[in-house]
Parts: sequence; structure tokens; C-alpha cells
Amino acid sequence: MDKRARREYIARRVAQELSNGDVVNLGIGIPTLVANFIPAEITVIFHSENGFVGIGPPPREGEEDPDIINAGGQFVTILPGGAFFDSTLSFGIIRGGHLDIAVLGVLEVDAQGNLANWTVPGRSGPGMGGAMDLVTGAKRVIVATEHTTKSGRPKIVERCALPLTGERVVDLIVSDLGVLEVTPNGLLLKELRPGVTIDELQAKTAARFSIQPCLAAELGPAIG
Amino acid sequence: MDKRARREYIARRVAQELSNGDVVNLGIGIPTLVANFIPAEITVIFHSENGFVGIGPPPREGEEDPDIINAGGQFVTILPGGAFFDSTLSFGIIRGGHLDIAVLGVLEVDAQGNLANWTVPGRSGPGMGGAMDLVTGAKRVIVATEHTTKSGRPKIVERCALPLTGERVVDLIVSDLGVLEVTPNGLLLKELRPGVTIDELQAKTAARFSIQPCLAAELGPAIG
Amino acid sequence: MDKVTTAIDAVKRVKQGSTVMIGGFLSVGAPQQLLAALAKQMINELTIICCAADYPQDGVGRLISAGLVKRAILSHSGTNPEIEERAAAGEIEVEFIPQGTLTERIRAAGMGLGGVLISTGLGTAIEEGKRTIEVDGNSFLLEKPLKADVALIKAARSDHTGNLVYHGAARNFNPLMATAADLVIAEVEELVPVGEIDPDQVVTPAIFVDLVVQAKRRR
Amino acid sequence: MDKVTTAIDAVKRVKQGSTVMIGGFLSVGAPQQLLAALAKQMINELTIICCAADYPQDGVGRLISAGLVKRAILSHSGTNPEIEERAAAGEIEVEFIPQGTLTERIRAAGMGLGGVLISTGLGTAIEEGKRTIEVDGNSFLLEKPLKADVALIKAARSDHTGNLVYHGAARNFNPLMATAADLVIAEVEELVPVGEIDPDQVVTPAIFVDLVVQAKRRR
Repeated sequence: MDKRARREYIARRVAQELSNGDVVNLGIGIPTLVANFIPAEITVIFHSENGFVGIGPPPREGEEDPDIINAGGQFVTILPGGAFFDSTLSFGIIRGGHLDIAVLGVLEVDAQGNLANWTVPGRSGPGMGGAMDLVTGAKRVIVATEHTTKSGRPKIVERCALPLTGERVVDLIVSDLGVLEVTPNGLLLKELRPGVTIDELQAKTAARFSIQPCLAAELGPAIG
Repeated sequence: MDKRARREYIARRVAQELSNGDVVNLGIGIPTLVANFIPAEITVIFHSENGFVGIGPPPREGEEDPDIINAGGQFVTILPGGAFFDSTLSFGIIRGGHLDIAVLGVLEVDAQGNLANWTVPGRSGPGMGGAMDLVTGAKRVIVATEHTTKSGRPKIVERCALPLTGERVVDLIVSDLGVLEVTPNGLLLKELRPGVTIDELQAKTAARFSIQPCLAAELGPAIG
Repeated sequence: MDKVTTAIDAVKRVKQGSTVMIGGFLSVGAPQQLLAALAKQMINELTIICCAADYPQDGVGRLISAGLVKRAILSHSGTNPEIEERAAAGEIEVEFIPQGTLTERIRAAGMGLGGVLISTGLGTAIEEGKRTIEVDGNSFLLEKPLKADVALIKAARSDHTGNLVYHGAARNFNPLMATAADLVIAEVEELVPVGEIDPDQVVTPAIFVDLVVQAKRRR
Repeated sequence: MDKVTTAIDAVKRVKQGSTVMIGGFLSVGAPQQLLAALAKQMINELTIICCAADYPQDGVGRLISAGLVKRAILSHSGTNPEIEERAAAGEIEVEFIPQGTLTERIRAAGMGLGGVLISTGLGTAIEEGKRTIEVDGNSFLLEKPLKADVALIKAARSDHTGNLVYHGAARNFNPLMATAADLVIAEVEELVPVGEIDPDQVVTPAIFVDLVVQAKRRR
């Protein structure tokens, strides 16, 4: 599977977590791709933390409105039924429990649901932007990430070493190898991507995890 | 002087305290009359705590907009350049230092600038409404009141006996007998209404006050 | 998602003993039709959170007159002698909150704040039972968020998904209450198709609104 | 009161060492003409409060590139390598605040709150130096109001007294900053006579605005 296919797999799998009517914020990178895979039978409302709900598709060339960008700075559109507002209301939506799901990428995520994605030691920037608000405020936080860094280092770890974005905030981790839930008892593997072996996932994960009983049964008596 | 003349005297005198561009909130009763006496050379913006700036004159009969009332529940109009807003912004204007002057009536006001105007013991109501916010938030609080109650009891007292609306909040007291400033050293009589004697004012005031030097000089060497 | 329903069906979602926020200021901007429907359903033991007690049989006064209110949290009751009589008789427990503090406490619930620091009421009876917090040498009262099970609000105009626009001083508490309740029911004077309200002019975005009921415009 | 003036005359009111709030999100909604005028005036030693560092020579990046900024309080700088270089060189002191906390701190100053309680940043580096307050068993950080000497903001439309209307995502921090500075200067794309803006549609009432400067509309 090439990089593009891996990223699309993750986005498509995250999209299955969404329900009709959900208000959803998608972070930059893989999370943004989720919008392309929303099941046809549901309507989801996308929130842009710079001040609107109802993000639509990118405008046609020459039809860009310079005042309508997403939080990543790209030209977008607003759908009929959308609304603009100021930044206090935008973050009030996030903090006040009005945002059903936030989907974000990470540098590291750990077995307790801690998440690090905003800075590395020794750099002054780039700042957390709205990431801390999103992970703290969203009713459900889904991490959408490749399972390892480019150099093959695991991103899912026993305990984050990088400065945290949020403490015990992650609910679900969707990677190109599988789906792990963060439970009070630690990580629970719920799915393997078809074709991925438990050995491969285990080798690329730097945290302990248990295996959901029905998946364990599928995998055979030797596992779990 | 009849009651109406006394009330108009107070309102007219309060109006002289306003400056061009001031944002002003007028309470119910005598304070409302202040709007009738704004000097022609200045523009004052009236704030209505139920959600707008730019209170205009009452509508002609039959032209009432049922959604445009003042905080006393009477039909009013909005002037060109006015704006409607919600109650958080309306009280944010008051609390945030954007309201230059609040003019209110009182049950009692005392030598320390404490003010009581919202309730009497033994009653459940009627509640403070926006009065506590107004006296705490306005940059300058002017009390506009008849000097005594209907039964002749002084309203300006050494120490309020009634439940307070605000502590050390009053800047100026304008009554039908004169004008008193609340200073860190207590009350300072700044003006007597023409025709009122210092003895009359003293007899009807239940608080100590000093007399502003230039007024004392006018009144003669025996006083002050 | 079309959220339009009838007043009666909407208020059936209010349960006995619910905490209900009600928009309006002296009944201007009050959801009169929803209140009438609620009074008709005789859902009682309510705790109401509102700006003022309005008038007998008008605005929230409709619920008070119908005997459905157990507790009222509000800033002013002077226009409604019935609530004062019922309070004196021990039928209604009344809690007064300064109006500006009430607005911020509702907003705090809606915007996910743990509380706000306000100086209004320092040195008065309002201090009782509240924590005082010093910040840089100044004292403030710690005011907690105020949430409700249901908000009954009123707007001038809505699309079928609940994007709301208000008119005049009827806006008042409605936009804040829309953010601070588990279920938000909006009574609206005019109902338009989705896309007709300019997204720059929406005051309450549809994501805050659960049900929309069309009212007759009074004028 | 006509508050219309030129960009150059308006920014002369900004003094060396001032704290300046600047609207905009990645330069959308930034008062470009006011920023250009300020950079031209070479008023330096500024503390800026803004959402992000925008881009080199664009938005607040104009002030950073011109070397006028001593301290920056913001939520994100990733789009502007120059601020990171200057921070590394010790020329600019940078303080990062979570974006939603930044919005509430600015609003708290504007609305006269002594502070707000926010859970964002608990368990992270953001906790450092902040008081933790427990409310009903939950922990929150006490976040203080954030005020400025001057706010430079941008709106789509204004009348001559400064009633402001915004367009699209260019609204962002502008309405809140309008409430939280001693002097508020608004750059506006379109200027109309008083009375032309529907009082129901005003977002920032003129009482918050001191000076209005007409900008060229970009499109």
C-alpha cells in the first residue's frame, strides 16, 4: 500500500465513525481527507475554528472569496445553511460541548489517551493554535494517523515524551494498520486492517494493548 | 415648587453633567426625564439594558414596534446609528467600562457612596434587575432623587439601613435641594438650588457633609 | 435536517421537574406559543430560569399563573404580582440574580467555562454563599455556570434547520439560552428555506437548535 | 459624530511601547492598510496580541518583518518563519496561548470580568504559573483578562460613526478586540451614511469604535 492509499484508508475508516447531524472539526493533513468519504446517507456539519460551520468544497478557480478560508488558510466555500461567527463563539462551540467530534493528527499518542501534536522541545514555535481547545472540548477525539513516523518510529507509545496537547483526551486511534480504542484499562485493539497481521501491528506499536474478544477469536486461540 | 417642577429641576441639572459622546443609561422615574434636557450642542447615546444603544423618542400611536421597548417596558424607537444586541453584550457594555454614566433613583444613599434601591426587608421581590450591574459597572454613577421621601424622611443618610445595591459606587447626588459629591472624605455640598437655604438642606439630610469652599464663601462666613 | 414541528409536539419533550430557560424581557422576545402549549400540557414542578417574571398570563407569567413553577431563578419580578404572592405563600422558591451576572452564568454554561469572576454584588446580600477570589488585588465573586434541560426561545426568522435571526430588543436572552440547554426549542415568526438567510447575518447557528416551531407574527 | 480619518493619522495615536491587538486569522480580516501605515511610521517596541503571526510581510507579519515587535502574545506562528527566527535570536519574546483561551481572555477584558475558568491546557505546559481553581469537583485554570492600549481591527462595512458589519471568516477576533482596548481603530472596506446599516445587523456597535479608516476593497 502506498502512502496515498494508507492515508485514504485512514480517512475512510474515520468517516465511518460519524453519525447523521454530527458537528465535526477536521485537523490539517489526513483528517481533512475525511470529508471526501462521508457515507451518502448521512449529513455531517463541518466546523472551521476560524469562524464558521458548513465548510463546503473548494471554490472553482477564479471564484475564491478572499474572506472564506479554512483554519489551514486554504480557500473554501460555505454551504447553504452555514453560518459565520466570531472566534469566541467558534471556540465556545468547541469548549461548550457543541462539537461532536474532533479528528486530529499526532506526533505521539499514548495508552492513557494523552496526545502530543503541537511542539517539540528546543523550538520556540509553532504554537498550539486551536489544538488544545479541540482536544479538551470536543465530545469525542479521534486521532487519525499513520501508525509510525516516516523513519518507522512508533507514534503510539506507552507514555508521551513530547509536550502534551491534552491529558487523557483521546477516545479512538485510527491508523493505517488498525483501530484502537482508549479505555480506562488502556488501549484496546478493535480492528486490524485487512492484510495486516497482529505481529506487524504489535511490532510497530510501543504501547501495551489488549485485543477485543471478538477480534481475538477471529485471530485464533494463540492470540490475546 | 410642585412635584413636577422639582423632578424637572433634578433632571435638568443631571443633564448638565453629560458630555458629548457619552453613553448613558437612565433608570426609571426622574432619571428618564433627563433625556428631555440634553443641551442642544451635545450628542449623547442612550443605552437600554434590554439590548440596544440609540434610544429614540416614543413612537407615534399606531407606529409601535412590539419588539422595541425600553427597560421599563414602554414602547420606544431606535435612532439612526443605533444597534441591537443580546443581553450579554448589553451588560458587557455596562460591566466593561463602556457606559460613561448611569443615572438612578434611590431609596437611600449614604456618605460613603453606598446605595440602596432594590428591595426592602420582608418582601420577596421585586429583584434587582440590572441595577447592581449598573451601579458597579458604570464609570460614573449619578443619583437623581428627591431629597426626602413623600413622608419627609431624608434619603441621604450617614449609613444605609436597607439592603445595598452597591458598595461605594455613587459619584454624585442631584436632588431638588442641591448637588452633593461623594468624595473619599465623605459628602461635599457643591450647589444649593437657588432659593434653598443651607439650613433647609441640612435639616433634610441625615448625613454629615462639608461645603465646597467657593459655595461656603458665597453663603457667608458663618457657614462651613 | 428539517427541524420544524408543532408547539404541542415540541413541548412534550419537557418533563415534570425539568429546568427550563425561557427567553424574553418583560415578555418581548418570549416564546408565547411554546409557553401557552406548555401551560396547556400542565407539565409542573418546573424550575424556570428567565430574565424577569413578565406579567400575569403573559410571557413566563403564563407558567407561573398556571401553577407549574416550583422554583424561579431570575433578576426581576416587579411586573408580576402573582409570583410575589405565590412566593409569599411558599408555593414558589425565588432566587434573584443580578441581570448581568445571570447573562454571564448562562453564557458560561453554553461556552464551557467553569465559572466567571464578577464584581457585581460585592458588599451586598448577593455575596452570601459565594466564593470571593482575589485577582491582582481586586476582589470578585466566583459565579458558576447555569445550565438547563430545555431552552424555550424566540426568534424573528429561521430556516428549516434553525439558523436564527432576531429583531429589535426581542433578542435579549434568546441567543445565550440557545447555547446552554440540552434541548433547544425555537419559536420563530417567519420560516424560510435553507440558504435564504445570509450566513453573515445568522445570530444563532442551527447547530444550537433542536426543534423549530412557527409562530404567528404579531404585527 | 463622524469618526472617519486617514490610516496615517489614525496610527499616529499608537505610541512606542504600546500594547496593540490586531484582528485577523492568517491575515484574513487583518487591517492591512493600518498595519502598513504603522510599519511606515516605524513605531517600535510594540507588544502585539493576535491570533497568529500570519505571513512575512502580510497581516501582523508586516510589523514583525519591520522589526517593530518586542513581544508577541498569540496562539500560532507556524506560517511565519521570520517570527521564529527572531524569537530564536532573542529579538522577540513569544508567548503562546491556546486560541480559545485567548478569545475568552480578550472578551473578559472587554466585558469587565475579573477572569474566566477554563479547562483547556490542564496537564500541559500551559498550567505553569497559573492558579488552579476547583469548582464542584472539577479543576480549571484561572485565566486573566487581556487588555490593550490600541486595537487595530477590520470590518467589511461601517457607517461614519463606526457601526461595524463583517464578512465571512474575516470576522474572527475583530469583534472581541473592539471591546478590549482603550483606542479602537477600524479599517473598513465600505463606508455608508449613518442609518444605512440595519440596527439588527450591526455586529460591533459604534460605541466601541473610536476611529474609522476606509480601505480599498480587495475584490
